[in-house]
This record gives sequence, structure tokens and C-alpha cells, in this order.
Amino acid sequence: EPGASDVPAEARDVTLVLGAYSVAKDALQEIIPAFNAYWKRETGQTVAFQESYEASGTQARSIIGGFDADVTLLALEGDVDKLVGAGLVSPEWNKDRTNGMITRSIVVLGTRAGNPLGIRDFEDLTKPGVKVLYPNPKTSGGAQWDINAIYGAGLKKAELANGTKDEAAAKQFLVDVHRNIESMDKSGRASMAAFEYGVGDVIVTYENELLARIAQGVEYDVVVPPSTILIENPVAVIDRNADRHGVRKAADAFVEFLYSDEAQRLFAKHGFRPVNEALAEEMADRYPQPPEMFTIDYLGGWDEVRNTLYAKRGIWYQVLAGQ
Amino acid sequence: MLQGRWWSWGFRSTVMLYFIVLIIFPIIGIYGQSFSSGWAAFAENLTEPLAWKAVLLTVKLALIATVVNMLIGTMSAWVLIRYRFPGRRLLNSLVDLPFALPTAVAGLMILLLLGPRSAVGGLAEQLGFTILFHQPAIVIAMVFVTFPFVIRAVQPLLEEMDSSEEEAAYTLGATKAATFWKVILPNMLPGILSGAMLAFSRALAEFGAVVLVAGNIPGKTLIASVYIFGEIESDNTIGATAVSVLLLTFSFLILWTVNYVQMRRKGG
Amino acid sequence: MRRLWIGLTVAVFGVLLIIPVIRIAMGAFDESWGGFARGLARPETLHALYMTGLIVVVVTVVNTLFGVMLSLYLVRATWLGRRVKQLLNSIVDLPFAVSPVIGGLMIVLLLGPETALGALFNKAGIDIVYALPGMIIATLFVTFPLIVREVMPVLQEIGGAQEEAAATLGASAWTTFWRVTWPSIRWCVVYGVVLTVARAMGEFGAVLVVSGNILFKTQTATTLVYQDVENFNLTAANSIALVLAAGSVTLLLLMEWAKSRREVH
Amino acid sequence: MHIEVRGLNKKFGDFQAVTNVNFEIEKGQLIGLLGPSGGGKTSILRMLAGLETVDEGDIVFHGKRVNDLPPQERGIGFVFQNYALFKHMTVTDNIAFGLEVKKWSKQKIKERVAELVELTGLSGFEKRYPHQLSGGQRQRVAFARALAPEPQLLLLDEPFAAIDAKIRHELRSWLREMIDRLGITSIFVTHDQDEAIEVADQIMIINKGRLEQKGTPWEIYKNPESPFVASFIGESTIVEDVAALRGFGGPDDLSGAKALIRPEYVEIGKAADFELLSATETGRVRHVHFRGSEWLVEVEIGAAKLVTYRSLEKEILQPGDEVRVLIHRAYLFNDTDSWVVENKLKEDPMPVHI
Amino acid sequence: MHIEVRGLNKKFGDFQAVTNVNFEIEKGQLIGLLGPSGGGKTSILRMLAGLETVDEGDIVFHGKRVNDLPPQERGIGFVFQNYALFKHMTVTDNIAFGLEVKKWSKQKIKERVAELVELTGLSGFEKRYPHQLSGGQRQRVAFARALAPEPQLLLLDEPFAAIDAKIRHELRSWLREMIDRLGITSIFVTHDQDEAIEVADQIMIINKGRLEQKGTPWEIYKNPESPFVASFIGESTIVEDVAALRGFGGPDDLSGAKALIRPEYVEIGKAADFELLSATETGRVRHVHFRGSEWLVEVEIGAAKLVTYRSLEKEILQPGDEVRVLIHRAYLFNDTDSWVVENKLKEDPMPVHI
Ligand SMILES: Nc1ncnc2c1ncn2[C@@H]1O[C@H](COP(=O)(O)OP(=O)(O)OP(=O)(O)O)[C@@H](O)[C@H]1O
Ligand SMILES: Nc1ncnc2c1ncn2[C@@H]1O[C@H](COP(=O)(O)OP(=O)(O)OP(=O)(O)O)[C@@H](O)[C@H]1O
Ligand SMILES: [Mg+2]
Ligand SMILES: [Mg+2]
Ligand SMILES: O=S(=O)([O-])[O-]
Repeated sequence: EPGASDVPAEARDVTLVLGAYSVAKDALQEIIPAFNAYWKRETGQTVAFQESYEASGTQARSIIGGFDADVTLLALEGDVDKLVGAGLVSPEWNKDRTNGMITRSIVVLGTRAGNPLGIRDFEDLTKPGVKVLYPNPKTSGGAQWDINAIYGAGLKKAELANGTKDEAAAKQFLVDVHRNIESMDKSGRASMAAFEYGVGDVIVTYENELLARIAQGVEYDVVVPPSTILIENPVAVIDRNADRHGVRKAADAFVEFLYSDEAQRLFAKHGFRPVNEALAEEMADRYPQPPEMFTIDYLGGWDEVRNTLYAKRGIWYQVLAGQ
Repeated sequence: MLQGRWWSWGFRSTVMLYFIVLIIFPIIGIYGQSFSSGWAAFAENLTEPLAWKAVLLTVKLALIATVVNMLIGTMSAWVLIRYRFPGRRLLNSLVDLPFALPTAVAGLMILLLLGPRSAVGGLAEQLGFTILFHQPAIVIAMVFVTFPFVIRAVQPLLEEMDSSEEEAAYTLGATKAATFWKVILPNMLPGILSGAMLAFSRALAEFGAVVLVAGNIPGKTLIASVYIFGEIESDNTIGATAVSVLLLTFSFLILWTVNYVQMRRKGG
Repeated sequence: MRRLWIGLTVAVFGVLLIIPVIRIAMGAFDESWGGFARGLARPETLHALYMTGLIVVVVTVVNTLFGVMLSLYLVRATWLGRRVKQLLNSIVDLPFAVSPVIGGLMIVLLLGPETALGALFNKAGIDIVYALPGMIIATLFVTFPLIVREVMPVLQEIGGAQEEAAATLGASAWTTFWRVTWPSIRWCVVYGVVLTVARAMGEFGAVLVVSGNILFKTQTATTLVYQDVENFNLTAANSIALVLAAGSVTLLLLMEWAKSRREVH
Repeated sequence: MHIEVRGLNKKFGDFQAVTNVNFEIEKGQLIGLLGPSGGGKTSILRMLAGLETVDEGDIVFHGKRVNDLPPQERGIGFVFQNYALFKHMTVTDNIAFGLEVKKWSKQKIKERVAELVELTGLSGFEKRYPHQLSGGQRQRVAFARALAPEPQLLLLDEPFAAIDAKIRHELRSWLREMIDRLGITSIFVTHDQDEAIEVADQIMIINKGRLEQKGTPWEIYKNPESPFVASFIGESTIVEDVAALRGFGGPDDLSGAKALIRPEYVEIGKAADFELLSATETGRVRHVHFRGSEWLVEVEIGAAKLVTYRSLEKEILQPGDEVRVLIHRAYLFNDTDSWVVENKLKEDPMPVHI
Repeated sequence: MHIEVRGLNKKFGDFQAVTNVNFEIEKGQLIGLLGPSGGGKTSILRMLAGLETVDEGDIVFHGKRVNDLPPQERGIGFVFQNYALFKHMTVTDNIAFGLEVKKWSKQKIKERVAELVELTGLSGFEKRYPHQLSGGQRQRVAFARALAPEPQLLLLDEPFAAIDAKIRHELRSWLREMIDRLGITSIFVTHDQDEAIEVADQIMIINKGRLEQKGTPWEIYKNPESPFVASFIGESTIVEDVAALRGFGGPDDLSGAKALIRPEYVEIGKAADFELLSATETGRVRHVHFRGSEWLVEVEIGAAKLVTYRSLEKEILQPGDEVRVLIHRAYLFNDTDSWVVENKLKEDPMPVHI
């Protein structure tokens, strides 16, 4: 920008463009004012935000297509990898204390109030007559976590039974669950909405989504399966855009702020698990720890998952196509 | 005089340019995209069972929705133009509602009105079938969003129609029904067809309303536009555009045939 | 017979249109008047409605102009061959057969900042995608067939005799159009305009893809409604939907009224 | 079909298009409705067909009041003034329409259509659509379409207006023949008096919504009941001052009366051509027009202008020539009355009151 | 406007509607296009107006080729066969349209419209819409609309078809007068030979897309250049065996020739009526029709049927009466040639070759 060097950086008001995945919206809309107050206090600079909330994949694609976001919060590490691939984000983005992750959650099962079908575990989803909801992993980042959880639980079960991570058994487990699918919506939110409007008996979704609804006064039972996956959602500065707009400093500060206690508490208010160990410790009673919880690494990391589960003719495809 | 020529030449070129840039370019773009990695990739994306099943399902349901709309649309257009009854103007003004409603709201409406908790949904459930998240819901959504087309295409024709043809039929002994079928209907036919074409195309491509009320289960309730959306989101632009191209080509062939037949009939 | 048809039509309208509208109205007033007003008075609602209004106006004006001219050419022009006309005629409808999502994607792919054209505009300081121009182009694309399809059959139906008469009386093409053709097609143009307005107001898929759905910048009424639905803010969603529906119905009622005034000569 | 019409009235808005029309038509007759444009002919026909509601009065077919019967139950055929062909049907389909409605067999329909196509000279045009036909061809299709189902009552609105003399002749004689054979009652509208006189059994003269006179052509020609009829039928010139004409002055009270004199009442020639030279007077030729099969000659006698015909075989006259003129007869009328007067010098001077 | 047409051709699809038509029209002339239905009259007119493209040939106005000039620049007026009135305009607005386009002043437009309304007998209908008018009224509006801007070339497609004799006469004489006053060139289409003969300076006979003959009515009547023209103009009957007729047999080679005999070539009467009784033969009356101003009599001589006219003033004949018949002249033709023969017993036996 012409004249950028004449004016001291602090004195100029800046605009930060934020592209986030939809589930994070409520929390972010509380965090942004907090950051603004903090930053004003610190530097005297006012930061105006332009926010966009879309499904994680959509957001990533928009940014690659030219949407000028400076900071992005996405559902999956994989989506940030796409940005790295497009040269928008430095490959070093996740070399920090939490590997670039800003929130955590786990995949749980939500049932109607009182859990009328007595659902306890993923296993129960295979029973005939149980109508199951999860979104479509093609379009929804949340759904990939859901499928990962079910598949992982299958692996865990096989491992407990005969000591090996039997992929065939896990796949069969996925097939059995999928047999009871009622609807695969386009996003986690849409799936949740359908559940709320009376469709299905059980929804597989983020823990924070259910907690947020319950906090709003909707009556659901949250069933935490003994073995499920730990969800981690990343944040990243879009280096190219931030540099071009000359808002590097504010962008970095905003990301930094997200790690702060203040922000993490706000996230927690909306049902997320903190990434900050001290805080996690403090809130341990609010978030049950499933005994057999596993992370994406149990499945071999995102690269492996992409190559086996969601590959072109991969396991998920075979489940869908009934092969 | 020469000035007049220039004007008309300018108008022609502007309109044609607009048409080419706005309509033809993007469409060529879609074709270009789908073949951007060669014929093999294109073919592979289409021979994908999930893809062609979605296309088949979409075509089938869109056809059903179009036929339904041709029937109720023709009837409604007729009633709204030919009969005078209280509330006619209001009904006439409601026709375009499905367009004005965001398709997401349309989907939501269907969800709320036909879902398992609603009276209709409950009744259907008792009769042993589900509407929502199954094929009936898709058809209903398609019928809803394409409702105005046939009506709006037929109405002006009915208004412009010369009544003497109808009178001639009466004097030849044709009953009202026969006159309708043989004289009035053929006169409305261009409107019905052009409305139906639009409705069909739109139903083929409808996304917002359907995605909310269809189960999107591949092979069962996954329609093409949702499939396309999935492919886009999972970064398979070629797969998405390939299916699009298939639907487009199909639409184009139908439209062309209809136009051809109509032009042939008119000989001009 | 007459009764039967009227009854059936009213039933169809009742089931397909009136009940849903009532349901929307009920949804909008779920939390009584206050909820409705709150839903609408939010700054993002006002901005989104403003964006929608802007798009509707531009798109309607441009497409009406070009739509009417193209219909005239497709029906009457002798400088277009029969085959060419047939071909163009079939292409006109294609935007409808293109999934709006793909339509939007094409605009991003053709005009995005990475493309040659997009870079050109970018240099000139004009953003196309993820900004108003892109949204307008997307809506233009999606609504293009409406007016053409309304006007063409009527032009065919009335035939060229009156226009020929005007030509022999020395009227220029321009005069002939306004004095002779226009009065005959005026109502279907109006129908087409209403359809265009409605469709432009309600368009979702294409706009979603090209707008990036940026709050206070590119968010339109429809994408806002969608977001509200996803965020379980049904009252607000219904309120906005109700406003859009009321807008289009009012437009049509106005048209009916104007028409009935003209009918009594 | 026997037809009776009583006290027929029709208004469009507050324009009285048809006023108190009464008539009766015997089965099998061919009636010509003749009258000036805008007189109400089409309106009467449309009411008979049931296409226009009747404001007042009764229409009775076969002794049965049909006012409320819809057109399709009246057993009529109608040829429209503007043809009203089915745009989307070929010539064949147009003609076959009424037959298909009546559920004739395919074979019979085919034969009938072929016969009518032949008759109306449309062979070779069977597959055409109306917009591909010339004006006269369209009218012939309309004609054939109405005739095809052999209706009981045939209503024809200017059926020959766009058809040339030759085909018109053929159609007329075919119509005549069909009417006689099947006993079809027909009413046809025409603005052409020659046509009405030539074809019709009876003529009804309609003017300003009223039925002025009904009768055979000869009756109407001989005894016109009103000056309107007299001037409408046949050619004529009006002479203001009758008394000035040789043979018409004298004791009779001709004050206020005008004379209508037809060309055939007037004879011109050289002195040698007339036996009763005293009844003639001198005139001067003003114009001579060729009229297809004779000359039309305009002569001036003082202030009065007269026209007469002259055979092509006779010596050709030139404008300015002096000729002897004999007026056989004149049709006199004043505001209240009308009567015919013969040339008193030629015959018995008794006026014939009607 | 001086008009020249050279080698005009027009096809619809592969139907040849107009074939190699050539003619020239002097400024200020009134030309009648006469011919059977479907002959191509409308097509020629439309090409002159620029409403139909010319496949081949040139149209030249005032020495300038106008093939590619659009209608609005040709300075023409056109009366359409189907009227083509502006549906949404009143009578006044329809007539005023061409004047407004020419930017006449309000006052002048008003006067001109009033004049034309008066002339066409449409007073009182100024505020009506076309659908509220009778057929003839519509045609009159079409007529007035085309005349209003006083075009240089007036093209009229059956302008009088739906108008009654009286108004037709007025319109015609007004048209004639305007043409003479302003030097407007006019071409009008008609299927009615009487009309063409009465009104036109010159007649062009169009048949099957070809121009058969062009000339004054009297020329065409006297010297028809083809059997088609001969039979199309005037009434006539065809006699197959000419030699059997008295006065036409003899040394000439009549093999294969047929005779066309017009009513005015035939004279009937009692023996006393004829000077050259040897030239007559005996015939029998078959039918007598009233023809408005004379009788049409059909007579039979052996196998031949003839028609002739008879004055109303003469003694009335009855079917079956025996009469003497004199045939003055016959128009003979075979496949290659045609010529006129006079009755040899009556005059000089030299045939007149044309
Ligand atoms: N659009 C068309 N397509 C095909 N044939 C046509 C078309 N228009 C006219 N014709 C044919 O061309 C011939 C000449 O038509 P045209 O209208 O010139 O006849 P016309 O002499 O005006 O007859 P009429 O006296 O019946 O009006 C007719 O045989 C007609 O059927
Ligand atoms: N719909 C209408 N509204 C008002 N006036 C009408 C309507 N239809 C006919 N008229 C008037 O009624 C009168 C009679 O019309 P009609 O059509 O019966 O005349 P017509 O005798 O058939 O004349 P033409 O020989 O010109 O066809 C005319 O003056 C006409 O203007
Ligand atoms: Mg009439
Ligand atoms: Mg014609
Ligand atoms: O918004 S989701 O990508 O988690 O569905």
C-alpha cells in the first residue's frame, strides 16, 4: 500500500479477514470482542474483523480460489494441508507447542432424552431398527472425524479381541453401522439440525455440538463410547494474504490470543475441550475421559487415513458402494 | 438511415456478446474443466457407479416432478385465467413464492411439515413408508421449487389466445372436453413444453432444497447435485464437472429435440 | 366441472404454498412480535437484505433488457439462420440445467484472481469473485432463461403481422417495438421480471460459492437464512424468509392490481 | 331445420347492434343476409350459432327454443369471417376435426376429406398449416371444415369474400346441390348484392341492426319496401327534381319526392331506335366505362345524371355524343311513402301504389 | 413512384410461389392484380413492400434498386388481407400511427384522422378497439391507416373484400381522386374481375406464380393472350365441337380446337328480331336466373350449352321455350394457339389471328 511506511503501524486501524468452519462460529463471536479489547489495550490499534463461517472444506476451497482470508480455523488438519499445498500457508505452520491445534473435542453419540434405546457404544448402532445420523465425509470435516471414530472403534475392538488391528473386521463394523444410516447431511450442523427436527434415533457428532445444544436447553443424552477419537481443530495464518494486506502482526497476535486462557475458557464455554494442559486439568470433571480414547495417530495419521479410508477406491468407498 | 443500421448492428452485437460471455463461456468452461485431464479421467469419473446411479436417480425423480408439474401447472394456469372466483388474484400472486423463498427455507419447510413429528409424516410412517429423507421428499422438493414455471409459461398464451378457434370447435360439435384436448391444449403446448423444460432442467440441478430433505445415501437417495457438491468439496473438480457435463448434455439434447420438433411443426 | 377444477387448484395451492407460508409465519412469530423484530433488526440482517436488494435490482434490469432483446432476435430475426436460432434457443435454458454450485464454481475458475481475466481486473482494483461483481454475474447466469422463456412463446403466438403493418407505415424498429410489440408482450415481461426478482432473491448455491459468505460484506439474505438455519436460529431464519416471501407476493399483487386497472379501458 | 327468430335484440355495452329482428326460415332454404358493413349480420349469425348470448327474444329450431343450448348441441356448421382455422393443424386435420369429434370411422373420414379437398381446389395443400396458405386458400379450408360434418344448419359469414369467381361458382353450385340433396338450411352473409341475388332463395336485408325486408331477390327488386332497400339493391342514381324528366311531370303531387332510377330503367340510342320518340328526350354522354361484358354509360339530361348499360355489340359511344334517352320507370319516395311510376308518355299513366 | 420489377422469383421451401415476373408501372397509375386464389398476388405485393425477401430478381423504385431496403424506408402504404390492425389501439390511434411516426403536428393529425374516419364511414367508432368492430369496419380501418400518411406507393391486398357496394364505391372514387391528385402509384389485389375492370388503369393477371398478361381492361378483354386469361376474364362457356355451330363450320381446320363463347357474343330472340336469320339457329331455354339488373338465360343448341343475358324490359322467357340464337363470335384455342373467329354467315369469313 502506498504510504504504508510513513505512518507508524500502531496508529493505523487494520482489518482482519477470518475464514472459519461453521461449528466455531458461536465461540469465535465471543472471542473476537475480547481480542479487540485486549489489542486496543496493548497497542491502541483497532482491528475490524470480516468473518465468514462455512463448512471446513468449503472454506479451504474458497481460500484457495481467492478468498482473501488472513486467518483460518478449520475442522481438519487435512484442510490446512490443502492450503499449504497451494502455497498460501507455510509448511511450518504446525511446528508450535500444540502442532497448530486450537481446540479439542471427541466424537460422541447423542440420543433422545432418556436414551430410550439404551445406546452405550458404537456397537449398539449396528442393532436392527436403530436409525443413525452422521454427515457426509465428502463434504463435512466433522463427518470424517465421525467415520474415523467408528472405524477406529472397530479396530480397537478387534485389537482387544485377538490382538491385531484387523482392518477387515473394522471395515465390517463400519458396514454394519452404515446399514442403519438414515441420512448423510452435507455438514455436521445440518445433521444436527435434522436430528433436532426429529429425524433418527442416534447422532454421531462432536461432543461440543451436543453440549452447546444442551446448554441451550434442548434435552439430549450424551453417550461417550468407551473407545472414541480425540478431535483436534487447527488454526493458521494465511501467510501470503496476511503479508500482502500488511496485517501480519495483528494476525499473529490474534492466533496467539486464541491460545490464551481467556480465549480457551470461551471455547470451553461452547463445549470445546481446551488445548491448554493446565486448563484441561482444571476442567477434567466437565469432560469425561473415555477409557480407550485414541488419536488420529492410532489410525496412522491423516496421510494414512486419506490413503486407506478416503482414497478413491478406499474403504469408505467400498462401504458406500456395497463392495 | 445509415445511423439506424449502425444502431441495430450495435444492438445485435451487444446482445450476442452478452449471451456468449454470460452463458456460453461458463458452459464451455464446464466442458473444458471436465476434459482437462483427458478423456480417460473423464470416462473414469462417469463410469463410477456412485456417479451414474446418482444421475439416473436424479433424472428419474426430475421426470416425475416435471410430469406432476405439467399436470398441476396446466390445471392451475387454466383455472387462474379462465375462471373468476374469490381469492383468484391472491392465488395468482402466490405462484412465484417457491422462487422467492431461499431454497434452504423451502427444504426446512418440508422438513418441518413432513418430518416424523408432523401429522403427515406420522401418518405415512403408520402406513409403512417414510417421506422425509426418502425419494418422495426429493420429488416434493423438486415439485415445490419448480412450481411456477409451467403456470407462468402457459398463462400469457391463454391470455393471448384467439377465442375464435375455440368457437369454431364448438360449432363443429366438439364438447368442451374435446375442444380443450384438441384445440386449446395444442395452443397451450408451447407454453407447457417450455415451462416443463425449465422445470426439468431446474429439478435436475436443484441443490439447496433437496440437500436438506434427502438422505443423500449413495444409490438410494443421493442425487446428482449433492454428489457434485461432494466431489467439489473433496477436491475432485473433474469428477464434479464430468457429472455436470453429463446432465448438461442430456438437458441440451432434450431441449434441442423439443425445439426442433416445434420448429418442424411450424415449418418455419 | 368448473367447481372441481377450482377446488383442485385451490387444494394444490393450499398444500404446496399456503400451508408452508403459514408455517413460516408461525415460525417467524414463534417468539411473538419481539422475536420477529429482533431477527430483522440485527445489523447483519439489514446488511444482507441490502446486498440482496442491490443484486436483485442490477440483475433484473440487465436481464430484462437483454432477455427481451434476445427473445425478439430468436423469434423474429432473419439475420440468424434457422439452425442457429434452434441452437441458441436450446442453449438459453442451459443455465438452469447447470447445478448452481457448478455455475458458481465456473465463475471462480474463470474469473478468480489466479486466472488471466481475474488478474486483469485485480490490477484495475476490481475484485470479481468473493465480491459483489461475482455475485451479480452468478445471479445473472442463473436467472437468464426466465425472461426469454416467458416472452418467446407469446411473441410466436401474436405473429408478425402487426409489426409488418407498423413497418409499412414507416415506423422505425424502435417505434415499432414500443408502440406495437411492447403492449402485447408487456405482461409476460412483467411475469418474467417477477420470476427474475424472486429467483435472484432466493438464489443460494451459486451465490454461496462465489461470495465466500463474508459477514457484512458479501452475505445475502439467503445465505444468512441458511446460516441461521444451521445455527438453530429458526425464528430469525423464518423472519427473513417471511420478508422475502412478502416482498415477492406484494410485487405480484401490485402487478395484478395494475393489470386489472388497465383491463377496464 | 326449420328456424324461427322472435324479437331478437343484442347490445354491446350500450351500443344496440341488433334491434327486434323477427323471421322464419323453411327447412332446406338458402338465405342470404345482405346489408352494409356493421349492420349486425355477423351478430345475428353468432346468436343463431350460440356463440353470443341473446339479450332478448327467442331462437327456435324445429319448434324447440334453443336460446340456452350450447353451440355444440345445436347441430350447426359455421364459416367464420376471419376463418378461425386451427393454427396447429394441417388442412386435412382442420377438415377432419368435426368428423373425428363425431367419431366417424378412419376410412370414412379419409374419403370425406379427400372429396372436400378436391371440391375446394386444395389438392396438393393437404399437409400445409394455415400460415402457409394464401387468403383464399384459408377461406376454402374454413368452408370445407364447416361442410364436412353435413350439419343441419349451415351459417356462413362471407364465405366467398376472398375466393375468385371460378372457384366461387363451383362452391356455390356444390353448396346449392348439397342443400337440395340433404335439405340443409343455410344462411350466408354477404356484402355483395350480386352474390345474394344469384345464390339465395330468399334475401334478408339488414341495416343498422334491423331487418329491413325479407323476400325472394325478384320480390325485393320489384317491390322494395323502403328507400334504403331500393338504393341498396341494384345500381341507381337519385334525381331530385322528378317533374323535370319527360313523362314524369304532370298532375300528380310530386312535391318533396325524389326519384331513384336504375340503369335498366333507362334506354339510350339514336332517334331511329325508338318507336315512341315522343317519350324520349335529348341527353349528352358524359363518360363511358368498360364493365367486363358491357359499357356503362353516364348521360346528362339537364341537371339530372343517369347511368345505363350498353351492349358491346352496339356502336361505341364517345363522351360528348348526343343521344335520345327513354326513361321507362322511376322509383319515387318521400319521407313517408314510396311508389313506382311508369313513364306516362309511354304507357298508361296510372301510378302503381305499393 | 415509377416501379420496375425484373425477373422476380420466390420460393417457400421448395414450393415456387412466384416465377420470373417482370413488369413496369408508370407513376400515378392504378394497377389491379387479378388472379385465382393462391396465384401469388399477396407474395408479389409483400416483396414490393419489403416484407418478404426476394429470392431472385430486382425491384426498382424510381430507378433505384430497393431489394435490400427495409419496409419503413420504402415510402409505401400497405393494406393487409387480414387487416393486421394494432389490437391494443383504438380506431383513432390505429389511423394516427403512421402520422405520429412521421411527427405530424397534433392538430394536423387530428384533422387528417377526422377526415379519414368520415370518409370510411366510421364516425362514432373512433374510440373502439378492433375486437369491437365488424369485419367490414376493420377493413376500413386498415384502409384508412394505410392511406393516412399519403404514401408514394400504395399496396392494397383485397382492400374491398369485406366492404359493401356502397362504401366500396365511395372508397374507390376517393382513392381514384387521391391517386390523380397526388400522383400516388397504387397496386391493388383483387379476386373480383369486375372490380379490377372497373377501377384499374391496367390489369395484371397472375396465375400459378406467373404474370399471364398486363394491359388495360379493354385490351385484355379484346385480346386475351392465353386461354387462361380468356376464361378468367368475363363469363363464358366452353364448346367442344365448334364445327357443329352454325356459321363456324367449313373449310378451316378446327381439329382439336375448342371454342370459348361469352354471353355477350350470343344474342337470342324471336325470328323477327334478326335481320340475318340465316346466321341463327334454334335453341331451347334451359334455365332463367334473375341477375340483379338482367336475366341470365341458359340455352341449349344440340349438345352445346350457352349462356347469355337478356334485358328485364324484354318479354320474360320460360324454361322450355324455343328461341333463335345468333352467335356473333367465338374465341378458339388449341394447345398451341388461340384466335378469334367471327360468324362467317354474318360477316367476312376472315379469321382474325392474334
Ligand atoms: N409461408 C408459406 N409457406 C409455404 N407456402 C406459402 C407460404 N405463403 C404462401 N404460400 C403459398 O404460395 C402461393 C401463393 O400465395 P399468395 O398468398 O401469394 O396467394 P394469393 O395470390 O395472394 O392468393 P389469395 O387470393 O388466395 O390470397 C399459395 O399457393 C400459398 O399456398
Ligand atoms: N364486441 C363488440 N363490442 C362493441 N361493439 C361491437 C362488438 N361486436 C360488434 N360490435 C358492433 O356491432 C355492430 C354489428 O356488428 P356485426 O359484426 O354484426 O356487423 P356485420 O353486419 O357483420 O358487418 P360486416 O359486414 O362489416 O362484417 C357493428 O357496428 C360493430 O361495431
Ligand atoms: Mg361481419
Ligand atoms: Mg392473398
Ligand atoms: O462444519 S463441518 O465441516 O464440521 O461439517
